Amino acid sequence: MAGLDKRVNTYEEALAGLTDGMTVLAGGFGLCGIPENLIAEIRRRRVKGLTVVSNNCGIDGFGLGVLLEERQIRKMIASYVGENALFERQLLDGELEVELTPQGTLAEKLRAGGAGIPAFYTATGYGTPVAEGKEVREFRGRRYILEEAISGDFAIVKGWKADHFGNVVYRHTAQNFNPVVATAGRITVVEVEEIVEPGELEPSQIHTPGIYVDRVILGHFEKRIEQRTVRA
Amino acid sequence: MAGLDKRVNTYEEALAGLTDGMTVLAGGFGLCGIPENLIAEIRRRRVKGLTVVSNNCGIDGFGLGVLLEERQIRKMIASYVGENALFERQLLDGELEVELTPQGTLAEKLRAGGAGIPAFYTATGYGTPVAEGKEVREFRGRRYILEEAISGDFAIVKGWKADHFGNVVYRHTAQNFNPVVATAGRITVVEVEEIVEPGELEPSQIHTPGIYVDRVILGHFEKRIEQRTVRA
Amino acid sequence: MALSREQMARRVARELKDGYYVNLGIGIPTLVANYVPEGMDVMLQSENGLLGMGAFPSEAEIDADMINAGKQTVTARPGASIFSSAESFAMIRGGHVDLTVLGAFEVDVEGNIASWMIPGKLVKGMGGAMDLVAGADNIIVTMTHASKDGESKLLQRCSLPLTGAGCIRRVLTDLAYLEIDNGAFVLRERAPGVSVEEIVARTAGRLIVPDDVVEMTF
Amino acid sequence: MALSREQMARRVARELKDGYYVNLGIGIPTLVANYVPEGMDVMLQSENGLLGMGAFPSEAEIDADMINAGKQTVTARPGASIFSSAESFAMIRGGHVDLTVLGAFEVDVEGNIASWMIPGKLVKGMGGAMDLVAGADNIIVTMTHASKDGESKLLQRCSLPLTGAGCIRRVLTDLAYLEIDNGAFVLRERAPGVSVEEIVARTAGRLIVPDDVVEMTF
Repeated sequence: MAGLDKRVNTYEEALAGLTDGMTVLAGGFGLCGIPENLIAEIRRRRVKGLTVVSNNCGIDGFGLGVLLEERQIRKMIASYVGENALFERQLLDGELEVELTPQGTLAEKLRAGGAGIPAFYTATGYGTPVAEGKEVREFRGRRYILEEAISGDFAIVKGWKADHFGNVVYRHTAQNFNPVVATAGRITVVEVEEIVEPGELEPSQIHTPGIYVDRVILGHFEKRIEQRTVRA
Repeated sequence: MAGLDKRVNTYEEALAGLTDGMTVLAGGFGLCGIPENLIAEIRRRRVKGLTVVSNNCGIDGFGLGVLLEERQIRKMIASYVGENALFERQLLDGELEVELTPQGTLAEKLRAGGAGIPAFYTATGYGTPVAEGKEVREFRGRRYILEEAISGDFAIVKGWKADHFGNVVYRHTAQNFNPVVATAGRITVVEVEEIVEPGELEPSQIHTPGIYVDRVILGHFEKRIEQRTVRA
Repeated sequence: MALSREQMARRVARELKDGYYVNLGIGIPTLVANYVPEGMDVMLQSENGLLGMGAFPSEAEIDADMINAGKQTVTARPGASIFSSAESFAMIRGGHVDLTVLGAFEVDVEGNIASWMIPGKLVKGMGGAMDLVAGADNIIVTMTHASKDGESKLLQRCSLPLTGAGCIRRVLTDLAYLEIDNGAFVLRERAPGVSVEEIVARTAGRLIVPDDVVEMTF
Repeated sequence: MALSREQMARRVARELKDGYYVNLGIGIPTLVANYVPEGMDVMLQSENGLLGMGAFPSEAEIDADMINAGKQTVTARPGASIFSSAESFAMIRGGHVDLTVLGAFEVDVEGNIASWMIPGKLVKGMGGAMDLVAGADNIIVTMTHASKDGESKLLQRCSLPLTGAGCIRRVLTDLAYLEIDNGAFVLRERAPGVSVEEIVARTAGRLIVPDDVVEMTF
């Protein structure tokens, strides 16, 4: 890792600087497109008191779910967290705080965090518990609530291919939250299935320009499937 | 044009419904990636009193500049309009109103217009004439101004390739404002260099999903160059 | 008789129009995709970032990187596009989806919908439902008319925390198809063999019964 | 003697670091690209939507679809990316660009900058300049120290309408390199052969002259 070359060789190096109490933004939707190995490395480092921002919190024993086992997560910001018995238990026990955020608002808050927009208005959540304590404002006869940006100390991202400069493309619907999460980390770490030479990715087809990316690492992925569904 | 098939055969059909006093959003940066033929069709239709939103206003005799000749534009919202003698004359004569908007704020206002965000805060323009009459608000110790979304009756867009469903890809830096403009039109019309069959464009590589597009037309383009610069 | 799940899906499918972009929620709404009328083509949006959802895959086609918002493996049809969650909800929030179909616990005469949270029970989250109801002009709620113990789900005022305020105009239950207008449910169609009286009895919110309530046919 | 345009570009280039993402404005800032130190690699951002701007094209390479923010034909270097204006300014506004270099009419001791509008003259527009100065932490303004008729451009308070408020910390003029700190210009370096006295005489805003003002060498 030197200059524009973002490649690192070890997961330890990939998450160097991650310490207790930090905010970690994680890409993925369910178990699709999650940074499996970076999550495993967070577990290995045994950092505690994390705030984790991710659409979901994995399942028991896989994905972000593994960080619950050693009680590493203090607060979870997510849109849906229902797939995880350990999560439920820690929540009911008061060991874990959860801030439920509508999925589109969560994506937009992360985009805003990366894009220098401190806050925006949205109709999503107006008149619901999500609006509690938030400013309500009318524009052209409709009511909206004010939502603030989210950014984090680390963003952990799962890409398909990246070049040395950290330009990333995602594969199919494994894209999901990964590109927005990538923009909103003070340090953004991307793990990918393949690292290619600069110039191999078509410039107009890059999903995440390297300017957002600090470290790139080559990983191997289990890619567990949550709802294996086939046609009759 | 039926169901998901957005193709139309004539420019007249492409802009059917465009009438006096409407707001037209136009893609392009300088003369790069401008919807040349759709602009020519607006001229041919002789609609008047338009509000045009575009980063620039073309040059004398090309691009949006041609709409000045018959005084079709009442108001221009742009970030930079300096390349056009006729524009200057109409502005000084008070025939034309101009609302100068910082380039990034303009792009974000259009994105917001397409994305259901009625307004957002930005530091851009705070403390400058752009902030006049706008709310100032502090977030985390920094001051921002409130900017509202822009949407339009028609969006005119220049793409490279589109399929029947209106999925569009742009070529090189002719992308510029085109994707954001495409999201913010009540009716979005895209002219392209090539129309391909559905399935020919890789799903993850589409810049403008067809959901934003109402009409697609095949065009031929002059692609005039503003600053031809070569290396020694 | 009350509509079956399949009949509910078939009835909703009659609201489709050629060229619609449609977001179908989990459960009965998902079944609507099976009843797109002949000669009509619609594009299914899945809020995890897929426009142009296709059939479920064969065993050979299964790909962990290709799922829908229900986290099921799916395929993309020709002409599909795939994008980020931010883009997906820009589409939804911006009102570009032509029709949204989703389930609910309760709906009321003001067009309020409650579908995500039962106080005292563990709350799993709203997922994309709040964005979907706030972003769409055209929503059909599908649900049973009453709970298992006979309590009406069509109320004067939702009792549960809301998913969205004032955003629902159409409800299809197992007993009836209703519009919400001007502070009341308006009965438009009744399920085959279900009497207006039964619908009146099972609707807690203000209900208007026009003279011309149609009996659905399948 | 006052610095030449090329010397100004060379001095700015010393502020580059390996791996920087840099946005260079029109004029002297553009020249900085010619003086990237040996063994160092930086990536040039052009706000029309290009990260990784390369050299100007040969006649054969010219492509109308490939321009920079100055509307000049350019090329993309290997490892470049190309994106929409919204994405380009998300990058800029979000503070992801490491160094921004741009010209100005005036700068003052509060870090205000005026660079786009002279009342009474026709206003062409601010383009991306307001976004660039608001989004960057690290900005170098390059301009002549005084106007042609000798009026200082380093002021106690900008007289022209601002491009940005309180956002400038570093200024390179043809006479000096200065930092802005705590309501004053701090003289850090002087052009070869230019005396501190001359700089003092040509600086209208409060100026602090430390003991260790370095003379630039080229």
